[in-house]
Amino acid sequence: MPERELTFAQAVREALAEEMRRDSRICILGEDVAEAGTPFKVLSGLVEEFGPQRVLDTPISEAGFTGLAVGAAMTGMRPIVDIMFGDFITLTMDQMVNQAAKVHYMSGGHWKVPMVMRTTLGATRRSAAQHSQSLQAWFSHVPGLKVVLPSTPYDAKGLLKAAIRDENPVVFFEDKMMYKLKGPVPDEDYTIPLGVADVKREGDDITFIATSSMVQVALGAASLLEKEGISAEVVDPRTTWPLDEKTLIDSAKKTSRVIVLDEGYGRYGVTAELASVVAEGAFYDLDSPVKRMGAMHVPIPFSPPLEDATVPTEQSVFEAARKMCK
Amino acid sequence: MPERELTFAQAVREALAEEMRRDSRICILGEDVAEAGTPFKVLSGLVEEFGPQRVLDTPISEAGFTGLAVGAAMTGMRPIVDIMFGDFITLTMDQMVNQAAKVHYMSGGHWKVPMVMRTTLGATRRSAAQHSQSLQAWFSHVPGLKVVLPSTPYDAKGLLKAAIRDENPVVFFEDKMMYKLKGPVPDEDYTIPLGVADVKREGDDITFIATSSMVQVALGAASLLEKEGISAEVVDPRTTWPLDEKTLIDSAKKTSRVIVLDEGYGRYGVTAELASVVAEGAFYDLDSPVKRMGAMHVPIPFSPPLEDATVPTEQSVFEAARKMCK
Amino acid sequence: MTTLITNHEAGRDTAAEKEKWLRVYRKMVSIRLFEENVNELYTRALMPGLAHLYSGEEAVAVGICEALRIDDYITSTHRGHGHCLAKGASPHRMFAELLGKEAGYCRGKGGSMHIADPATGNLGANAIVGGSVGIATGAGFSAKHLDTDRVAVCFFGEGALGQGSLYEVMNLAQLWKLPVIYVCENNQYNEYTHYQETTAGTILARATAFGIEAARVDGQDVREVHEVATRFVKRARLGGGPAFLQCDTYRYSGHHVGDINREYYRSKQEEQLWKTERDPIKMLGNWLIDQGYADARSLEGISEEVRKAMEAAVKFAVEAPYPPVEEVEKHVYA
Amino acid sequence: MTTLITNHEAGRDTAAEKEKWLRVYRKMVSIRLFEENVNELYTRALMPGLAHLYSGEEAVAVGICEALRIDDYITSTHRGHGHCLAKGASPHRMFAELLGKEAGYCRGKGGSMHIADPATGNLGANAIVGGSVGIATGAGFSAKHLDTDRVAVCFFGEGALGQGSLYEVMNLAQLWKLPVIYVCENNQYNEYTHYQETTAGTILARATAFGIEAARVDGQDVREVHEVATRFVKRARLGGGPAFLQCDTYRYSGHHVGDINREYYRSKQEEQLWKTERDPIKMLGNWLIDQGYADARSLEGISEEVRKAMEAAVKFAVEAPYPPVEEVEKHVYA
Ligand SMILES: Cc1ncc(C[n+]2csc(CCOP(=O)(O)OP(=O)(O)O)c2C)c(N)n1
Ligand SMILES: Cc1ncc(C[n+]2csc(CCOP(=O)(O)OP(=O)(O)O)c2C)c(N)n1
Ligand SMILES: [Mg+2]
Ligand SMILES: [Mg+2]
Repeated sequence: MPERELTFAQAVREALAEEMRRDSRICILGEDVAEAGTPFKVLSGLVEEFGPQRVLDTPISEAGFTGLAVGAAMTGMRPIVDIMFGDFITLTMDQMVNQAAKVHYMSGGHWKVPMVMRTTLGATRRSAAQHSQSLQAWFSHVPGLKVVLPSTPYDAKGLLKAAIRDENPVVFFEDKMMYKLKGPVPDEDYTIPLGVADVKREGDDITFIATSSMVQVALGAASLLEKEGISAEVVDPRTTWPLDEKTLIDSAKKTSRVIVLDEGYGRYGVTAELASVVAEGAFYDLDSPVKRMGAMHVPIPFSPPLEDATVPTEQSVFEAARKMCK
Repeated sequence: MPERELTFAQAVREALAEEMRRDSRICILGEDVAEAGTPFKVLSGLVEEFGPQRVLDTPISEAGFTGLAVGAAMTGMRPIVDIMFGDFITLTMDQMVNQAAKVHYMSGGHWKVPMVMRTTLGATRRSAAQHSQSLQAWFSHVPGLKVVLPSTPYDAKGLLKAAIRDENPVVFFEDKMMYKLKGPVPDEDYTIPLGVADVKREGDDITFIATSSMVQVALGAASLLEKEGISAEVVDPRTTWPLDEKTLIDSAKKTSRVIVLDEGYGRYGVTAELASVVAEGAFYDLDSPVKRMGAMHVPIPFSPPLEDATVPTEQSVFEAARKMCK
Repeated sequence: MTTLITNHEAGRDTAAEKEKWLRVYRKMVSIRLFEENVNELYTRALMPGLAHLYSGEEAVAVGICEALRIDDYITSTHRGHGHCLAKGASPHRMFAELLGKEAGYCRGKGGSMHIADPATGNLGANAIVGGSVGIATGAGFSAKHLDTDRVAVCFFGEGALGQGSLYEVMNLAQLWKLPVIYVCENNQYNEYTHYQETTAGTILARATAFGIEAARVDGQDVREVHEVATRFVKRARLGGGPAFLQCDTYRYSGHHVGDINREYYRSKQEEQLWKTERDPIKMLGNWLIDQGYADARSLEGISEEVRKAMEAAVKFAVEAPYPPVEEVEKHVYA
Repeated sequence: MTTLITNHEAGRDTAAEKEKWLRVYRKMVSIRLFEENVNELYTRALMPGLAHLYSGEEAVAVGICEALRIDDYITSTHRGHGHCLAKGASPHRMFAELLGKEAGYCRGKGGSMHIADPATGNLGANAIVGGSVGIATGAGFSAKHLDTDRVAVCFFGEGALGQGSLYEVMNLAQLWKLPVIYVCENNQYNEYTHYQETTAGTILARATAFGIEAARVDGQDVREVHEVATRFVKRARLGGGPAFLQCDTYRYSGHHVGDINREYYRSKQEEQLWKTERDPIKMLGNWLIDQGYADARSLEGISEEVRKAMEAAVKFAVEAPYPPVEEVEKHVYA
């Protein structure tokens, strides 16, 4: 039997549906999540199966319903909040960072906040500066939160299930451009533990450490490099926290050259952390400085030729890698 | 004549008063900024001089008055907002990041947002997890914002004046524990350009790159090292953005050993960026991996012995440096 | 003495009145035809991304902006074309912006959701729901502190009633008596959800709770919108403080140009009813004819002129060049 | 038929009534004396950091918590000792928390502003003004969805009216008919600023705007607070939805223990007036005496007992050990 393929969006939906069947305490809160199934149609069909008591359309109150979810999680529910665009997490920072992330610690371990925030990242949809950001670095900075960045349909399903079963607040970033990406996804129940990196492609000459959308870009660049006789390894941390430092460092030691890729801004961003971890951990094995690639340091512009210049592409990664391997 | 000394708080106040005398468009907005002069008394006397039309007590509406300041800045005022504790910037992220930081770019350069947000950072005041954070990494991550981290009364005055005169939104973080620190501050008008690091102490064996509160800690550690015959250089970037990469890298090349210090969390934080910049820029000159020191990755606990363990101290930095120089 | 108006004076008033409402009519038609062209550009795959059409809501933007001076401020929303045009923006530069061209209002960097224009006091459309309530309030703050007697109008959809910052700034505006008019365009839907599912209590009470003067008008009747707006603007200009205006209206199209199948959240009948019974352009047109200010032909003439102007504007925009790629790093900092 | 109460029944009611109000009295005294000890600990430099005293506001916490079951939820504020005690917390573990000791409610990790106690439904004090409005509303959400008939009470100062998230969650609570009681403790000041300088309109209208049932009571009169709270709690428990209760009250001390010189923001006379004329403990004491439920001596006896209990609790806390330093990395993740 050929492997079953699902899109990334379908994989997310299947994870949600399976978990909601398993555990009646799980509910979904967000704007237009019910009949509309979100603007990306990721949740289509869920309200029909689980009813409007478990898939709740909210007012446009990101702070309010995120805060509500924190309290609901503390008192026996397992809420999942849907923040339509990752750009809107700005409105939820207090509830996520000052409340959700700290409740367990501040209460001396007495209260827990088992909730998931699902949101999006990624540019090149011609959506301009307020609908194109990849702000995962902020949450990754905060003790008490876990941050997941799936890069394939398979990972999306397994990681989302793990996130839902986790006893902590977990933020799950989905790349909008990946929703239609297809890949094999087993029918059965499986989880992928948070904090375990995945080597998406083995190679010897250079390591790409890439997150989310950039994993596909790195894989594309690796194919281009192969034609030039350069063997690239692609490592996907899958979660920025907990971070599987060892797998990253081991790969760096093996290839001795590293490019770190994340679609967020590099400055004070995800690539800064990953590069630091590698530069420290593989210090004596690196042939050249770790290179960081991410969004250009500008608010994402609307104009297509400008926007396209802001994000690393297969071609630009390929060229950077080739130069490094010379 | 002996040099005049002011406390850090006095230096901030003097900068504000001088600028407000110079430019009537400057006003201060915040909670208890007028008669109370803030809980830290940093603004004492300003409402008496400039009146309640320019020093405005606000409701406890951080998002609201920050947003108001963005609009005021666009239309001819030069507002300064006071966010009492840096922990409360969570509430202002949308206005600062989706609005203030992007208005100039999104409007194709037509509108400007010349505003300053003054806020605080730092732990060890027994204020627990929601009043002790150092969240400068978040704003440093965002194109369109500038971020200032003064470490001495002298710098505080000169940098604050530069921030106020800047045409962009600038966030100015003041270490609460430093308000009473004294140092020489000239009577006259001077500014310190944003983006120029300062070598606070010269040395040959190791470089401390330290921000804000950690500059004083680094200087203390340097004194301890001196007694052991180790000569430490202390470099203060003064602004995390713009970042004076060259001065940092030059020092690293000179000493070949670097410890980066910032009171925020290291993970995906300021030290990650600074360490990456140095590891890349001084790659061929470093003797050992760049070491990062910052707040322990925990919500800041209340209990004194626990809280004291969360922040780098002169002693812990001294020991780390000594080990590195062996 | 009010009855002793000479014929001469009455004649002058009538002429001014006629001119004014014909101008208003033309503006509403401009918005409608602008939006038709936007949809066309989308359908022909000439426009990058999406856009949120204002068709059906024209009376709100025009009725209010007609009560403003050019140096008064507005802030707008993701559904902002109508506000921009009503405040005086040029369709040429707007279309250019929608296509990401250098000749656009934001040099192509903003797109449909971020059109801004200092020349007409337009502080910018905003893609964050409720994102500009602070900005508008700040513009009112400046007007008061710089003593310019300007007024700021904050347009937002009823969906923005869900954003807490609206209440924060209304409180500030009322405490400080800022010249800000909060205009709630209640087009019944937050995206794909009816506002009654998201809005407890009443809309007006959300403002009166802060002591803010508030009124509710038929947002399809431009003369009613304009009358109340004029009163509120005058009051604000004289230092009377903020006001809140609820305009009940309807968007004819989808939430955005790609929202084609809408029957799961609203019926075709409902849409049809608004279009046939409550169309703001038809309503004003009928009144103009009743008053003897126009006839069907002269109104058709206006539409024809506007249509041509829009075609020219579209042509300009389609042919205009993109900004050079180096532009991408410009304007991050001032 | 209401007049036909037998002596026996009346006697029983009276006994229960007497017991209840004496318990209430004791609780209020406990809070007062707890706070006196906190101030003492601060003055003697035994307490790390600061604390915000509740003295003067006792009738609010006690009047409301007396209307709750132990498994009902509360969320509290930076001025939270009164709420915790009223909900049933032990002074021993509270003092221990205030001193950062391992025996404290949060193992010393929370301190004064973060006391939380699952055993009494206390979801935690909160040092972010308005920070717990979402949490309380979420607890109401759980109660409804898990069908537990619990009620959640959200305590906050009138300063939290400045936080937009309050309006966001009140809207949610009303839309979804959640069993949440929003209790606004209007002690007149946001730190050092009188609330009238920060609060436009009226407080009650901020809730009624959302269709939420609201009432204003004398927050110094524990019986009045309790009566309305009982009604609201019962209604919420039966599915009637949220309610809002404004309690006018006063804090006797500074904003925090270090706020000694207060005359720049409020007069000594004002403070004195509240203390002599409107003290909630005196008011209830007088009523108890009037009813014949107590006399001056028996009330003094209660105070004496409480005083001793508090001394023992302080002693326990002072002698208790700090958590081991390894604790610092525990409980970041569950
Ligand atoms: C803070 C925020 N949340 C969600 C969105 C996504 N979104 C865009 S428009 C919209 C609905 C807005 O409804 P309304 O305010 O009534 O305006 P309308 O579209 O009806 O004109 C939503 C939810 C957003 N842009 N910003
Ligand atoms: C979001 C936020 N802003 C500011 C503060 C600082 N702060 C602590 S208490 C307080 C005043 C609170 O007043 P109120 O809500 O009336 O409570 P009260 O102290 O009077 O009990 C302020 C401004 C804070 N803790 N959180
Ligand atoms: Mg709407
Ligand atoms: Mg108060």
